[in-house]
Amino acid sequence: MFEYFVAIFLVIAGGFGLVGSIGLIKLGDPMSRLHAPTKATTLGVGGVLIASMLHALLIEQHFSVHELLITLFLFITAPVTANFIAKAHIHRHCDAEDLPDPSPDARWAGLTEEEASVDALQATRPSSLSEERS
Amino acid sequence: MSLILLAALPFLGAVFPALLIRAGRDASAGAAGMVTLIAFIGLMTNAPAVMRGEVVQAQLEWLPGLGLNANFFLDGLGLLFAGLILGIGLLIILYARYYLSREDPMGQFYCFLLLFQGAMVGIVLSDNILLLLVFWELTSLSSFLLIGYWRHLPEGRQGARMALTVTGAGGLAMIGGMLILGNIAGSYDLSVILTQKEAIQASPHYLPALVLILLGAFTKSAQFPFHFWLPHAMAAPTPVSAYLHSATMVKAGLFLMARMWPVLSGTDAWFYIVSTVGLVTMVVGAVIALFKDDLKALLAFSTVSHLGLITMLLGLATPYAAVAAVFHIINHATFKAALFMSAGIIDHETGTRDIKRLGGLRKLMPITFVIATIASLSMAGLPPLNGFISKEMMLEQVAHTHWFGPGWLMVAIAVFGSAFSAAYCFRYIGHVFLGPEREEYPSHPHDPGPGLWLSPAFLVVLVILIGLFPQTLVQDLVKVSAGAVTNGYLPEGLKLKLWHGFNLALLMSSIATVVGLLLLWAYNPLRKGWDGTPRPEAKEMFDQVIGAFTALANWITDVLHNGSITRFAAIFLLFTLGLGYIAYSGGTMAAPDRETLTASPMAIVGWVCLIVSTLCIVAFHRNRLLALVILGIVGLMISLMFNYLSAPDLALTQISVEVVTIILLLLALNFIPRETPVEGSGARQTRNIILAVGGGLGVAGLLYAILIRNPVMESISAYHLANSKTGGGGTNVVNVILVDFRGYDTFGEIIVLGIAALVIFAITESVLSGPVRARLLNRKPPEPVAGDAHPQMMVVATRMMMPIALMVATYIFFRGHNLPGGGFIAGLVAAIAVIMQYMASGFSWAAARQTWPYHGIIGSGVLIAAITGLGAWFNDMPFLTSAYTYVTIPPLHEFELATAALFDLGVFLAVVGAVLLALESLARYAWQPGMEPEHPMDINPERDDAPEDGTKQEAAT
Amino acid sequence: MIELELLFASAVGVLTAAGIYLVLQQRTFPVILGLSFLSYAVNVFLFASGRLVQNEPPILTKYAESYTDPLPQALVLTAIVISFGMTAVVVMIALSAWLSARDDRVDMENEDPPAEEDSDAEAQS
Amino acid sequence: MINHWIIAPVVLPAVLAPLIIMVMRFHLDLQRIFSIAGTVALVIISLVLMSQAAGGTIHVYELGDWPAPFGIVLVLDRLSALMCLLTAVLALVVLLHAVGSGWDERGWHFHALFQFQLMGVMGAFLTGDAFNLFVFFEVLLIASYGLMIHSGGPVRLRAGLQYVIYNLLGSTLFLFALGTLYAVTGTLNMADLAVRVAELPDDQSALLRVGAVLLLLVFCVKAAVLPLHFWLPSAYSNAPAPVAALFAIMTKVGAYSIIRMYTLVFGPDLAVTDGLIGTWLMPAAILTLAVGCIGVLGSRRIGRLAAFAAIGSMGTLLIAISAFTAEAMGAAIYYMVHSTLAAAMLFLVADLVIERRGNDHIACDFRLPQNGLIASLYFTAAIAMAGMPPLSGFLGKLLVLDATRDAAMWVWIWAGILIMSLVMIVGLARAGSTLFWKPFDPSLSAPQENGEDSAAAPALPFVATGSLLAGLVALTVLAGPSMRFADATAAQLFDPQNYISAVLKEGTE
Amino acid sequence: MRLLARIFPHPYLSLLLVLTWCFLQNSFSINTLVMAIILAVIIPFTTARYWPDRPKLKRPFLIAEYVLIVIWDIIVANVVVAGLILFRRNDSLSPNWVAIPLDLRTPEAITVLAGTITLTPGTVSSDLSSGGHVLLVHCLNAKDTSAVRDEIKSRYERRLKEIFE
Amino acid sequence: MILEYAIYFAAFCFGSALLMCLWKVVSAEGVGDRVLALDTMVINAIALVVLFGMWKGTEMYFEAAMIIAMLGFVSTVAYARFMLRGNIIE
Ligand code: NA
Ligand code: NA
Repeated sequence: MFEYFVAIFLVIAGGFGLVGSIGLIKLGDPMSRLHAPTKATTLGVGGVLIASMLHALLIEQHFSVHELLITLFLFITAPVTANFIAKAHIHRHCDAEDLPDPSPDARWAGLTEEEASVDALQATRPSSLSEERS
Repeated sequence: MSLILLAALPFLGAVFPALLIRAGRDASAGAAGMVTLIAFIGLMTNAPAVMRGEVVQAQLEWLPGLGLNANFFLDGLGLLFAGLILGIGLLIILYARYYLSREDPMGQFYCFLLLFQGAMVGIVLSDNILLLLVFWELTSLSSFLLIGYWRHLPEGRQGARMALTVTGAGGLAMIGGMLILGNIAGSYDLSVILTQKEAIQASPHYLPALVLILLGAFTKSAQFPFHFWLPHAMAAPTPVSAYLHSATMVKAGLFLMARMWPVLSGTDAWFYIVSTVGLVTMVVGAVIALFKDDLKALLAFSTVSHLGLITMLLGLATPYAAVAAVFHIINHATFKAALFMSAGIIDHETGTRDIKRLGGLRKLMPITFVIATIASLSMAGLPPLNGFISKEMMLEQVAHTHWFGPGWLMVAIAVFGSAFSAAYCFRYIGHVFLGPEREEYPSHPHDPGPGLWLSPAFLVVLVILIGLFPQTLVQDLVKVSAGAVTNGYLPEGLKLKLWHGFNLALLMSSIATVVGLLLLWAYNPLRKGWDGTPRPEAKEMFDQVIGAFTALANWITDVLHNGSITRFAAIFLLFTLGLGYIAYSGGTMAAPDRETLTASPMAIVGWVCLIVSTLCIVAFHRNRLLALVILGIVGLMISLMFNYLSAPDLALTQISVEVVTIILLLLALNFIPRETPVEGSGARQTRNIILAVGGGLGVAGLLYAILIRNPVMESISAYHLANSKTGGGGTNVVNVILVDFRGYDTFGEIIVLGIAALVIFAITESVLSGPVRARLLNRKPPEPVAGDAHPQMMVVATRMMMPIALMVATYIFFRGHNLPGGGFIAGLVAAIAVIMQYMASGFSWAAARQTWPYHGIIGSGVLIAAITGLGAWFNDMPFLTSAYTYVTIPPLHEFELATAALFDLGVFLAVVGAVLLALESLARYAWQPGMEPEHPMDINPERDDAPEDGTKQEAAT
Repeated sequence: MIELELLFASAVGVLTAAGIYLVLQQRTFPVILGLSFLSYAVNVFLFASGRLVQNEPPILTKYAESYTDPLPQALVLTAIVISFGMTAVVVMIALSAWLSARDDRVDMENEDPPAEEDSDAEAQS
Repeated sequence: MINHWIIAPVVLPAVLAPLIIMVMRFHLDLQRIFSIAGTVALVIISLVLMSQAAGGTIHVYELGDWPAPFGIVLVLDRLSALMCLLTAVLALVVLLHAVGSGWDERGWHFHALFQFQLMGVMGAFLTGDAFNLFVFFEVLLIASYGLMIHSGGPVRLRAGLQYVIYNLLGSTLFLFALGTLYAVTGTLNMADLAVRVAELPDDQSALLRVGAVLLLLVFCVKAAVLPLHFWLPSAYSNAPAPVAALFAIMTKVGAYSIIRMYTLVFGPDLAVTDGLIGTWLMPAAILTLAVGCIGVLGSRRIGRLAAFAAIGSMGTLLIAISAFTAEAMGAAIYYMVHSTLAAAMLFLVADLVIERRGNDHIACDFRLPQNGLIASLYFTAAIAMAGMPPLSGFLGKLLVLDATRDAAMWVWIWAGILIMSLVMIVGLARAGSTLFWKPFDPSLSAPQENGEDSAAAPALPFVATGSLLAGLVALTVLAGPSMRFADATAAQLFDPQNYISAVLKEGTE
Repeated sequence: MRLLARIFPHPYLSLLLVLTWCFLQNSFSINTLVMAIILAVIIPFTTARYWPDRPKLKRPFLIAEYVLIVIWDIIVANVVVAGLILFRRNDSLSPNWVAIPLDLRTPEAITVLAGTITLTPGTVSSDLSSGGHVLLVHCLNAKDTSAVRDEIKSRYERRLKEIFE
Repeated sequence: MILEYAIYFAAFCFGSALLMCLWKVVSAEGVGDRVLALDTMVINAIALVVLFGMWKGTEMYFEAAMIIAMLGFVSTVAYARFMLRGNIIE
């Protein structure tokens, strides 16, 4: 009985993991592909970890919580990773024109001066940015 | 005086002239003279015994294992030569004092001269052929220094090198010969070898030994075709020429032949080789000498000729010839040294040695004229001078010798040579002293002071006296020396005498003299013919040969060591593969006996990932960033593989190391080109692929062969498994091996890490203290740089992740002894936690908040490990002996305390320090002005917006 | 069914081959990649000298009947650490050489160039 | 009471170096004092070890109190004691030169790296464990990387990179070899390896043979045996001179390892590896000699000349080793000591020349200050290196020739040694006469050769070179006793049972 | 109080670390707790310099509600996005950028918002404007960008604003 | 029994996912996509390690999954930072 319970989680997890990677292959543009791994991260691995905890608790009869740590790590780090990859994509492939208007601010932070200069000529730059340009 | 002291005296004495030169030239020369005189007297104290036919001996153990001992003996031959060396040496020292100029470093000269003298004395006194070889080579070396004494003369440098090359080569050949001889005889002691004639001559190695030894003798004694070095050695100061190239060194070859005569002579090989070489040398030397305009060159070739004569006599191998040879050695030494000295006087006083610019000196330099004339006439073989007697004996012997071809052939050649010999002697007198006085000489010729002429005059007196009273003066000496050569066999009723009656020899001698006069009479036409005849110029040939060899050596060296490390590596690989294959194919293997595992689909997926990503890197490696990205996959797969195959510790280590390595590589990639250019020929590519495939197959094959067989013997690790818990106090056997069973390896390993960090730091300092610094400061990024250096999300995430990561590192550290983990992995995780902070807020910002110096962290890590290890000494246990105990402090449960944990702490610190120091170095390369952000993140609306109230101030750093 | 041993050995072979191929390239970067591959290969090789064993990690427990050979694992750990240190050093030397010499080829031109004048030629003049 | 002296040569520098890093890294004078003091202590320790080993007893130190073959042991026998002493003495001399010439202040961490280098070398000589030998090889190598590129510069860095790359390949091969040997025998302890190798069934020799050969190749890289010597000329000639002089011992580490492993474990009588080792090592050694000597003749730079001379001397040494007889091994040990001192001396003299001329081209047109003194030192070093009398090189060469008279290839050996001696003599004489025999030119040289400027120049480098010369003279004069020790050492090596019993405590059970 | 602030520069972090240690040990004992507390003091103390400002949680208890909402949204979004990936042609998707003007000012709060957006499939926080007042979000399939913006602002930002500011 | 099949199924899914990511690594255009693929591979690998532990009924391999989760993040950030800024720890 408990086995079924665990198995369900495993099947769901496997499914979402697989879908994530299918998305990686199938989706057409790089920014869209970036959405795919989030599934593997959240429900995919999350499902496996829950299954593992339940497996320990229900079948091996001992309390196991350290799986939560992996979830914690992934939940903290995955958005950062995605953010960086997105920034890299913007840096390599996008100009200010491709992106929505960042007003009230002058530009999107990740753009280089040249990329941003299209619509930010008159805008004053925040002081914190002036240093790293030198 | 003991022979050992006698042999050592010149060497010990060589120090004095060099030291005393500050006290003046006289003191220096005096010291050299005193040393020589003492040695001479010491020699003479042994003379009576030798003249009685005894052999004086002295032994000193040196290298008995080899059979090389400082054994000396003095017999007649040794006495004769040692007397010549020391006696003439004394005269030369006197002569040189007045010959050398004020600019010449005289202390050095006498020092070298005494070294040479010692070497020569050593040769003639040695009772051990290895010892003889030592002295033999020493004469080559010291003569190298003496010939090159006038360093400003390129001729001197070249002559010295040529002499060293030729005699050195001969000497090395002789080493071979002597070793063979010693091995045949079973001893390197001459006194033993000299009794082994039959054994030696019966040995199949006799001929090679003979040839090699003769090579040594011939080169030293300037025998054809090795004669060419001697004239070039004349670049030396005249005292050197007089000493080395008339009286002593060139006689060393003769001495050696005489010394080995009892065992080596008596065979056809000896006869034909030695006598032929001697005869040819005699003739060739005489002919060339006639046409030389340089006085010293003339004398040099005359020396060659006379050495040939003596060699020929030794080659004839009869007792009578031996006597003639010994006698001529004495005579040649007297007249030739006198002639060299007189040539030196002429050079010294007239400023030239060129015969063409001389002539008519008879009246200007009467003393010199007398000396030179008497010596020349003796050399020409005219009575009543000593040269006449020995030359008669030579001709007498030749007349009774059957050589190649018709019986008269040798006689004819000998007469031919003697005629030329007479001719150049007459030319020396005629063209230098006789004839009309010249209007101008390079300087004003006059007789020198007695300091210069006393020595040759003394020799000339000897020339006359020996000629007149040979029996009284030298007969005993000649007998005892010749007896030593022939092992006691002397011609019956031997008497040295001036007048032999009218015989064939006298006739030949007369013919030679007359022809000699005729040759001089017809000198000008002859000279024209000679100058018109093309001849091989030995010096040029030698230069060409040496030049060719040097060029060849250059070429070989350059071609082999062309600086191409890729080629060196390819050779390394090829050689390894080849030898590995040879080793493998020469052995046998049992049938596979291990039950193999089945690869699960999971393993196959891993395998595919590993192989594909590896191949991708090979294919895409020119895009360097891409290669690094894919390298991450390889590392990940290997880590998974370790996990899959029961090695959790390795999995953890692999993944941590992988991350740090990639970070290092990325940091470095920032400075170098992002692409690898396409270059290299197709052949090169093919070579690389072949080697790669070969290496891959080799390793795969070897590993597969291992994996499908069980170990032949039980591994020592059974002990580790059994004792890990009880002896080491831990259940993670890998960790217990690392910190306990093989803690010493780990100790070395953390030191490697520490050194790596030090090296990285030191090299960074070196580079930054050079011109590179300015370039780095003005460096422009190769690609456009995105904004937002320190993104907010990353900074905030790190604020959580870094403490957690340090927590995890602590956890990994403490569990290591019992479960997968340990100091190394913990160190890496901790370092990565700090790297996370660097990546978030930048190195400068983060490092400004870092208080512990990395050097100190590394140092303390190593020290903690070392001190933990040393702690065992206080228990009287060996280094790194561990201890552990279980402690209970209420209300806590029992926990373990182990020195292994302390050791692991050292590992931890060393790892953290090393990684961070390396990163710091890279960060210093990247540092540019203005790269010190004030804030941890670039964008922070809370900070930058106008504050709504005063509380939201960022805490000061 | 495929033998795990065969898979394993072939993977090590491929790692070695890739390492050799890259080491023989002419720029420092691929050479360093190649050295990394060689150290992967040799570490895995050394690890396998204790033979392949599944799910018997050398952690002593009450339940396990047998363990894999722990010694090669310890050796590999040492080797990994050492090769990490070596990699760090070689990277820094390569980088410093590039910064100093502006040349990232591993091959050097002949360091011993022919002299203009030979000593003997000089002597003859 | 445990004999802790054996671990002292490793622990002393291992503690001193971190102290230098932590406490003295900004105080060069302190570093110098402690580094020299530490090295003097190392000499003393080595002398103690020598006295302990001289009697023929083999001392074993069980690290961590674990019995062999399960833990790591250090083993002190005559050979290891001798090598330690040689290292310590050489190190002291080199250190004096480095301090006197100011090389140590031209970059960071010279003294710390130097001490670590010593630790690595000493550890390699003392260990009785094959894998630990690898670890200490790495210690000494990584320290040598740092020393080699000490003070930087484009050419030196690139040469250093080559040196590192080549040696990393060597280290990789070392692990392959150890993996193979462990896979077959299941042990790492050298004595235990010897026992197990001897017991190995004949029909399972292939893998062991591969392991044995791979291991030999590793040592051949270190010992600069042709064709694995290519790393050496560039590395040695571009290293700072004191470092190059210290590296004279590094090639000997390779030679030592060959001697150790291939007398103890894969001895000449072992059936499994029969015909595998000496058969190709001997011709390779002869070729090494040839390439070294030809390189001396073919070099246009002093540094390279010295490097090739070092290769040549390794050739001679390896000829003696490859004969694998006790007699030849005695000669090899004597020659090894000689060639270490001689090669170091040549490098130090080369440094004296380069320091005064600013470049290392042999053909150069002006006189050096202190020409006479340096010239004498050069010619002395050359005599030693070329194996001319009266110095120990000649004796060593005679010993090698004499000991190889029964070898199968004796004609080749003798011809090689003798002919190549000539080539080296010509090369060294040529270089020396070109370097030092210059026209008198008052503007470029002081009239008194050894006059004022010798007092002004730092004396320590001359002391260093002079000490090496003194060592060579001592080795010559005391050839008899030295050779008795060398023969005793060789005898000990060719009777490995004592070693095995001592390590595995067979006698006590 | 100041002393307490120095010992616990980030009390919530310390709490998190205690939990982390207990999770890591995967078992509970008095030893674990003691060790956890020791480390939870030491580690934040040594790393405090890297987290100079100290955000205050105004209403920490609201975190629970927020977490539950997010988890629910993640599950729903996962299903939705899985549908998009599996059953929709690429060209029928309308990926779009959305600029979300922020009311939040605390970096920690903005980061949590951005993280939430990324964790719920279908949206990825991609960049911040140069002054930190606008968040750039990429949507996998958003015909109506303003709807997305409004939902994010109302569903997540409002709650975070309550928690943090 | 059912549990084992579930594990197999999940492993199959994540294994296939791994291979798909690998395919992306081989075939992608630029570096960015490949970094994404690598990051996804790391996630899948974590799941596989946990599944492996469940399959073998041991917690011995758990830390590997945890460390991979923690460190995979660092390397992905490093790659991305390199693409953005060149210098990853400026
Ligand atoms: Na212990
Ligand atoms: Na050497």
